[in-house]
Amino acid sequence: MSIKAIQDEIIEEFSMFEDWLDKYDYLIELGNELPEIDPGQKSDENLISGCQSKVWLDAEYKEGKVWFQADSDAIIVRGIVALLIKVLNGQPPKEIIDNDLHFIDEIGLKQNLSPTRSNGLVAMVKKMKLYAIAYQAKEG
Amino acid sequence: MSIKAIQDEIIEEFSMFEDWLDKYDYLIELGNELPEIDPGQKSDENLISGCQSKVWLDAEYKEGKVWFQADSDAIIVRGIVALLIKVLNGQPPKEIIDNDLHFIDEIGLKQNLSPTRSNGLVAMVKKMKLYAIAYQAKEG
Amino acid sequence: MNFNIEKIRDDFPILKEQVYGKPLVYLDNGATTHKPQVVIDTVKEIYEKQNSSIHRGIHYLSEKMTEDYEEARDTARKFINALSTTEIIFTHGATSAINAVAFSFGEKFVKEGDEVLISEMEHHSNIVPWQMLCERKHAHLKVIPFNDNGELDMDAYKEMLTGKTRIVAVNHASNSLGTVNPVKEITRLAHEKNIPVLIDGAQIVQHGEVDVRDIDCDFFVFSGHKVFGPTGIGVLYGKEKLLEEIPPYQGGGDMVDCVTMGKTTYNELPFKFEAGTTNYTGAIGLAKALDYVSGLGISNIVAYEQQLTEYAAEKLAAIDGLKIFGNAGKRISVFSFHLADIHPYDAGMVLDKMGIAVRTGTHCTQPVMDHYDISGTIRASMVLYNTKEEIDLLVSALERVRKMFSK
Amino acid sequence: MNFNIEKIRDDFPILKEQVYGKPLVYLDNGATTHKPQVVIDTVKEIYEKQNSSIHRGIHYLSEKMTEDYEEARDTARKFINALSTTEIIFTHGATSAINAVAFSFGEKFVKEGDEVLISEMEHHSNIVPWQMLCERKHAHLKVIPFNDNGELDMDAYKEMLTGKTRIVAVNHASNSLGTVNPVKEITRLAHEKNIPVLIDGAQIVQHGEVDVRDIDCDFFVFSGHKVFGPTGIGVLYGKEKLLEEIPPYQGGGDMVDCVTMGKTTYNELPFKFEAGTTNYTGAIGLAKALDYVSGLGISNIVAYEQQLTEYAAEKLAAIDGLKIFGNAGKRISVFSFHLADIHPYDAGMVLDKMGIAVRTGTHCTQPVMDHYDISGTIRASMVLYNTKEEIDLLVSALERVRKMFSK
Ligand SMILES: Cc1ncc(COP(=O)(O)O)c(C=O)c1O
Ligand SMILES: Cc1ncc(COP(=O)(O)O)c(C=O)c1O
Repeated sequence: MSIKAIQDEIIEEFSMFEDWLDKYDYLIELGNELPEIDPGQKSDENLISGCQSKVWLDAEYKEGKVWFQADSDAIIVRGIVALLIKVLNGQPPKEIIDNDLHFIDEIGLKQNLSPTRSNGLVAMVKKMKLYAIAYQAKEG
Repeated sequence: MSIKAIQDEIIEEFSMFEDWLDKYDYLIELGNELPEIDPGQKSDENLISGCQSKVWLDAEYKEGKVWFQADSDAIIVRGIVALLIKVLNGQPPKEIIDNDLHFIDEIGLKQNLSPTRSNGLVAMVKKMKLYAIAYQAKEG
Repeated sequence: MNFNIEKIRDDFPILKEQVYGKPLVYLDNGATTHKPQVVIDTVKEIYEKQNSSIHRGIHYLSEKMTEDYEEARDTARKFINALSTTEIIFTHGATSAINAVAFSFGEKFVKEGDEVLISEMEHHSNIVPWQMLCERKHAHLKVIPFNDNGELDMDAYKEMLTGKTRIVAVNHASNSLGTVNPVKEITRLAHEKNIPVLIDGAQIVQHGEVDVRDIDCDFFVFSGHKVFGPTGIGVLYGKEKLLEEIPPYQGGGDMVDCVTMGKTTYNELPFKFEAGTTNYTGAIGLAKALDYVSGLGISNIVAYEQQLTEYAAEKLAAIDGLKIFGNAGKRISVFSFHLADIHPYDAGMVLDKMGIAVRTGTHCTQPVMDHYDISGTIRASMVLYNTKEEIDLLVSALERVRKMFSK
Repeated sequence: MNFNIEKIRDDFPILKEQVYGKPLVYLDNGATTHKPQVVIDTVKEIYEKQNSSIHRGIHYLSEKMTEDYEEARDTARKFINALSTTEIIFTHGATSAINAVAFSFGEKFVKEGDEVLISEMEHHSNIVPWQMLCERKHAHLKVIPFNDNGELDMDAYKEMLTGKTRIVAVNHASNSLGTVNPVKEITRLAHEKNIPVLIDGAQIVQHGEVDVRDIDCDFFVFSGHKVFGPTGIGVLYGKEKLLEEIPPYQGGGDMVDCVTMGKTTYNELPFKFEAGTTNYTGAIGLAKALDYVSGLGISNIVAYEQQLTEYAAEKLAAIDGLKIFGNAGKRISVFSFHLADIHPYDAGMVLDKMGIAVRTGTHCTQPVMDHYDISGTIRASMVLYNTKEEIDLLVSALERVRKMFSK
């Protein structure tokens, strides 16, 4: 599925929630379901430190596609991380670079990705794009 | 005449002015009439420097009474200086120390004696009192 | 007790706001407090009717503004019971006041090898300026520890006061632990060794009586916005003798008496420390806020808040899995806690959607977090306009949060 | 020209005030400007509806305030055409911005024997911070002279740029002479020798277009209250590379990333330079003021003020015995003058009682007074809401003053 199609799916999913707490219930569920990453991957190198919460991000490049693994110490952040991975995983670098992640705005999570929130998410999205740029450069 | 009586006289005089400009006309007149002090008395020692205007003050103690001589580079300030001298000149130190100069307030010149005006007048009044205190101390 | 809470809440327009369609329950007063209508109207009226640059102006508006500004200084003086208005300097907040002292006092009195003494429970604003000073002067920063209840270790303190200590800087009340420190005793002990003391009063002025002459501290700072005043204004109190001795902090208009390219002489106190056009609107607004507080009666406020604090302590402690950090004998109405093993950020985000405004994170007191080896807390902080009902709302919201995350 | 002056005056409530029963003629805009209703209402609304401490807050009000604050930063960026919001630091005014640069740049780049270059027509706020720096670092302050018209001596300037010069700091427009300096050329010449340049824009932003990228200056500062904004707020622009290189100025909350007692790491730009709770109300009010100015159209303002300036210059010059100090080819609407041999303070006091607000004295530019060997001037300073009628009122009042003192 294209990045756009996955985003549309998520937006549709979220449109069903009647209230904020239902959304958060769902994000908590997603957060709980997200597989924990290897303790070894929770390295300083992979750490994106925010004042409010921590995020770890690792990436792999296989057969022209990027695969992310990520984690956070806060469940709701994990839930958002899960969504980001769902949208970007298994996509070619070019797609990751070119698409903007409008779903974040549309499902009402924009605040969580504001640069002043300091929860690690903005930096994580930036780093995801950087990985894609690096992999694309490798291809030449 | 007592300090109080002279002040009352000045207050009465000023109550006749219908408007501010008349008051200033009168102050200018007083300023022009005030005898200039000796160039020699315009010493650094006698200088009370304000940012807006300069004031010079000298004092003498004769037969139990204090005599002031003062000057300023601004005419209206000179006018006010003339009033202050009129009130305090030839008075015994104790009188100068004990009386407050309520006439300033009542004739509407309070602003001119605000510490932030920086025209030298507040410092001059303070110095006049200090002279009185010093002379009184000398008497024992 | 003479404390009409309904009427008081009416004085603060923002308390009627809703967030996400729910009534606002504002428990983030440790960060900033709201403004009574009288403060808001004062600021508005200044801009509409008399705005003008103060000092040295000779025209009507400038006179009037200057008078009001200097009167505001006197109001601040009275509020903390300083001796003279020459000891009251308007700054931009507690942070800029502490920076001013760290620089000016440091320039004059701190040399290589000297020591500056702060505590483990300071706000970053009372840590970093001293770190910067110590780095510049090759001096050492020493830290008074606190015990797990959040109380300063006074024995350790006594031992840390040495011949090398140049200044002691501690808060009156901690913004993350709620502890009220024995500032009078702290000052007395330092003075025995002729060491001056700065008290960071950012978290005390909104809660109770402050008497700088009783404390006998050498410097005292607070922020206007935390005591129901406007933003961008604060107060630095300093004993006249010390303020005379130390050099000015910033250079600019109004703080100089006479400037030539060769030599500049500084204006007298307090102007020497007020460089540039000051925030006169802020100062006058702050004075209105202080008048408002005095008008309610400090003892009434203290009594009311004590009830509130006790109620909150009891109710919070009763929540299953809730752990409070900071249980000092004397405290303000500020509570830092964990709820089971829920990440504070998670809890805070959900509370927000329920209309409850708390703060999460380190509260600019990282060393406090390090003490307990935690990354942050949830913090609820109350002032005179908060109610028991709001605490009940917080408690039931926390119960709900706990359930959401235990699934 | 599309400039409805009546409508504009209507936007500024204070202009309807009377003093001593006479309509206010406010010609002290060089000291501070008045605020349009939209700015006043913005400040009021923030306090009534959304006040909350910014950054790191997770609740609704804090989010909203943070967003508005960061948007205000972007408005300021656009107003001076900076590249990025990381280059826009909110300060408390021009003075605090200059002090920040003098300290932080000075700590990093100024050593014993180095030179700092300012001009003879600087405001005390752009003199004293550099004097303090030079004293601390044992560096030398060098001064670019101006000629009797009030124009900088560019030949002297070129010669004063030496291998020892570390920074050049000059104003864009002089607050006492009205001169508009060739800042682009000044910057170009300094850059030829790799010397950074600070431009004090306190007297330019309210009068016309500012483009920091066109000037190519390294630092640019201005005060909010002089450009129709609230008190207690200002802007420091700095090129990102330089801001990254120099240490922070003040320590405190928000400007740090991580604090331990041993080592503190600083937050990224622009937060590194914004210690403590910022004046967010001021910043957002300032953004409204900048929007207001942009809305009128900079070119409209420039055209209108040019007419006003020419009119004032002509009318003032026609007064018997009036001498203007500062007759530069390029000028703003600021006039310093003497009337016969009347002491400026005398004249100012009488003008005040006629309802005319001017400033008298040195205008915080003592070296300018020393240049002409005078102790002060009368200064009338106009902005976009002043009118030819007001200039006529000033002129006839001056005629009257002359008569009063010639008796
Ligand atoms: C104890 C303490 N000190 C200092 C400060 C700094 O105050 P401001 O940010 O208003 O300068 C705060 C505010 O958070 C505080 O709580
Ligand atoms: C040229 C110039 N620079 C700096 C300043 C200082 O501005 P502020 O007092 O707002 O900090 C002024 C204000 O008078 C000025 O005119």
